[in-house]
Amino acid sequence: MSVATASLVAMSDGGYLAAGWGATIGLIGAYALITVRRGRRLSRRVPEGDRRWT
Amino acid sequence: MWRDVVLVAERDLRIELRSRVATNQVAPFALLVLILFAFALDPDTGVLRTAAPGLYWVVVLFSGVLAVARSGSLDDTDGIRDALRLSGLPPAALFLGKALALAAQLLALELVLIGAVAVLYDAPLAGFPLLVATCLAATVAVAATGVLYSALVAGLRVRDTLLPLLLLPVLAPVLIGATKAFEAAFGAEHIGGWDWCGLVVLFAVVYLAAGHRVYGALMEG
Amino acid sequence: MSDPTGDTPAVTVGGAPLHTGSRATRVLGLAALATIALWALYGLVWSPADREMGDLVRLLYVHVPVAILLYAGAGLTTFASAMWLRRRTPGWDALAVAAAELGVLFGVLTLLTGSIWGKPTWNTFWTWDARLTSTALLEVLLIGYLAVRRVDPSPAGGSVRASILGLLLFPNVIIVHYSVDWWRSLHQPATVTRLDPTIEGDMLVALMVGMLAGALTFAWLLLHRFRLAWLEQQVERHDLVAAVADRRAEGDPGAGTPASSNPTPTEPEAQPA
Amino acid sequence: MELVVHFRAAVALLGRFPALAGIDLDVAQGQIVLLRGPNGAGKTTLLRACAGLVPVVDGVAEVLGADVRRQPRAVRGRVGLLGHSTGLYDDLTVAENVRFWGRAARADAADMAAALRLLGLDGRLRDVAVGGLSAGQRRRTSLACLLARRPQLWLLDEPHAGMDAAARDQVDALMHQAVGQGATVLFSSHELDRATSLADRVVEITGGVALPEPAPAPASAPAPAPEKVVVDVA
Repeated sequence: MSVATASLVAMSDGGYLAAGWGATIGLIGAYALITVRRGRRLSRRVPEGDRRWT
Repeated sequence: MWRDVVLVAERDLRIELRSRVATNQVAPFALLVLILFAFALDPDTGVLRTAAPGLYWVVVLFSGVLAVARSGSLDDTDGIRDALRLSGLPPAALFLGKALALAAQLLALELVLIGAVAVLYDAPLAGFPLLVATCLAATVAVAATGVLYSALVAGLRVRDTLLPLLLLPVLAPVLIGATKAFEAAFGAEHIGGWDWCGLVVLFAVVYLAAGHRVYGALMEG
Repeated sequence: MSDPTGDTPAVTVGGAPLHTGSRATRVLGLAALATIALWALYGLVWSPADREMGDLVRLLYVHVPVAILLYAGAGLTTFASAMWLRRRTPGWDALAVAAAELGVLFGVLTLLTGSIWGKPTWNTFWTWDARLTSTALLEVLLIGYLAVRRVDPSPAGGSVRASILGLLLFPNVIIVHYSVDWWRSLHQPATVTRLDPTIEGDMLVALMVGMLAGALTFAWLLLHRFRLAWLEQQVERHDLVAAVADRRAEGDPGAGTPASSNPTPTEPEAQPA
Repeated sequence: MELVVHFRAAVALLGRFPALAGIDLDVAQGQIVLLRGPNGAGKTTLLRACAGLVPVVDGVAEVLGADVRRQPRAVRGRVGLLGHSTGLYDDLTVAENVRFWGRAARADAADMAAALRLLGLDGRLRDVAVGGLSAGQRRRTSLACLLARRPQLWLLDEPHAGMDAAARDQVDALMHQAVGQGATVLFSSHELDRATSLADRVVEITGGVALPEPAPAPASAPAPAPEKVVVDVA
């Protein structure tokens, strides 16, 4: 990834590229984090038989 | 079936005749917005005249949402919801009847607003067949969509704020189509006005069919 | 909802984990991460700049997959809503809400990347480009759908109201999309730079890898979000069972053992002949 | 003798609250059954569940031979409900309300006129907008709408509430008349003395369940039902 970051800086319009890629990966990451954490919290309230995945 | 449609439409119109919400509240509101547009857009530059078709349909849509909300609120008390479900009225008849009554009110509103736009904005009314056809199609489209979506938010405490949020984006194609058709009718643009009118007709047909089909399930849910 | 002090501190005897992950999501997640790395390398390093758009073409490797996933989310919501209306099983409802939420996420990303691309290209963040405009409307439709779900008082597992709204979602998207397209095409001849440069060679690979990375990420998120919705339904189901027991105990405080099912011997009056 | 209402361990939700928590109830045709219990016991929900208006999520719920749990629409048109909220249009007159609900249910014009007359609504009140009526007069109007439809199962939620003495007697007479024509009546009331003497059977409801009925109930179900019901289902 650092290769990518380095080449971003060198490019024309690097700021736009960084913003676009950064926002996408950042937002998806944040959403994933929130979802997984909500799942962890909620799992404790559900008996095992109702969590059908392993 | 048609007997029930008429029964329902007659009921809604009779209530409107008694309560005069459309005539005493919705129509004055619509006229008010027409005047406010003049404040927002400098009336001396001719912008109002050029933009008249679009402004007209925006006003119809916004005041239409008020009429839709009123139409929905007639049936949105616990007792009446229960009674309607028990009444044995076919849901499709209820949907069509309410849409018919709403369409009649919207049509009257549009007529008043056409006059107002001609006078206030000096809009060059022309191309009457296209004008009338567009009005009819857009009215049916807004009425059908409105009755369907007001049933979707019925019984929710926040229905009054939710209804415009749901309804207006859905009606965007009607706004586009009717505006373009009006521009064509007025001779402002050399574009296929009847094509745009066709789009609105298509929209109306789709929503009439959808409402007809799902209204029953919606009343139960 | 956020309070973890559940009445049943779940017992963990191996088996089911205390989260929404599983072997499937772990494999999927690793694959997604690997593809994302590959995507960044192809998109930002290995592929050449476009002859006309320059390096800005690299934004398209994000924008296009993300936009496709927005439509996928909306389409999946409609499909799941239709299936719920047929089958009335809570799983379809969980799928509908998961897909709609992902649709909103990818919609935001579509709009963001679109306007970031638009700034250097058209020198403005927002332009009344047909796709940008219809995407914005689609986003509002999805937000409206989630807003209704939030205030819907129906018990978990799905409601007619939410499903019909979901059912209408994709048809609305199509109608809005084509009418906006038609609307803009009147004014905007195809000579203006649009979002479709000729893409070939390594650029095509970058886009394809982007699609794959997006699809894998979408699937991973969908699985987790679906399970979260499922957990919410289970919590509510258990709350309901407890509430029924409470309610019965309220009836006869003396012999209020909810487990032993109703011992009320209603008289067998008037047997059918 | 046919069971008009057959509930077994029925659970019904009011929003997300189990207003009925596994109730058992059997009602034979031609009975007048009083539902008695404290406020919030589930009487109203039980009446609405019998009309298929509340989702029954568990157990058995059959009304007039139809499964209201899976097909709540099957009993519509055959049951009549008088609820707390009257289900009338305030801007329409008494006669217009009765006409609308009557015609919606395909009632005869004669039946609608008779209903208005029976409830004393054919005089001055006839053309008064419902919004201007007292609570008791509204309930009489609702009752007239119901009467005009001749339902097979009457579900009356506190039919005596807000009425004067004469109107209460009128309500009682209507119930007897309905049963005489082969219908069945389920009702709740706070006028316990009046209601208990009116009813063939009293069902005690608390916490969303029905308590077992005492065996030596004065007018216990199985025996008197046949002799009471004049089988002239029209």
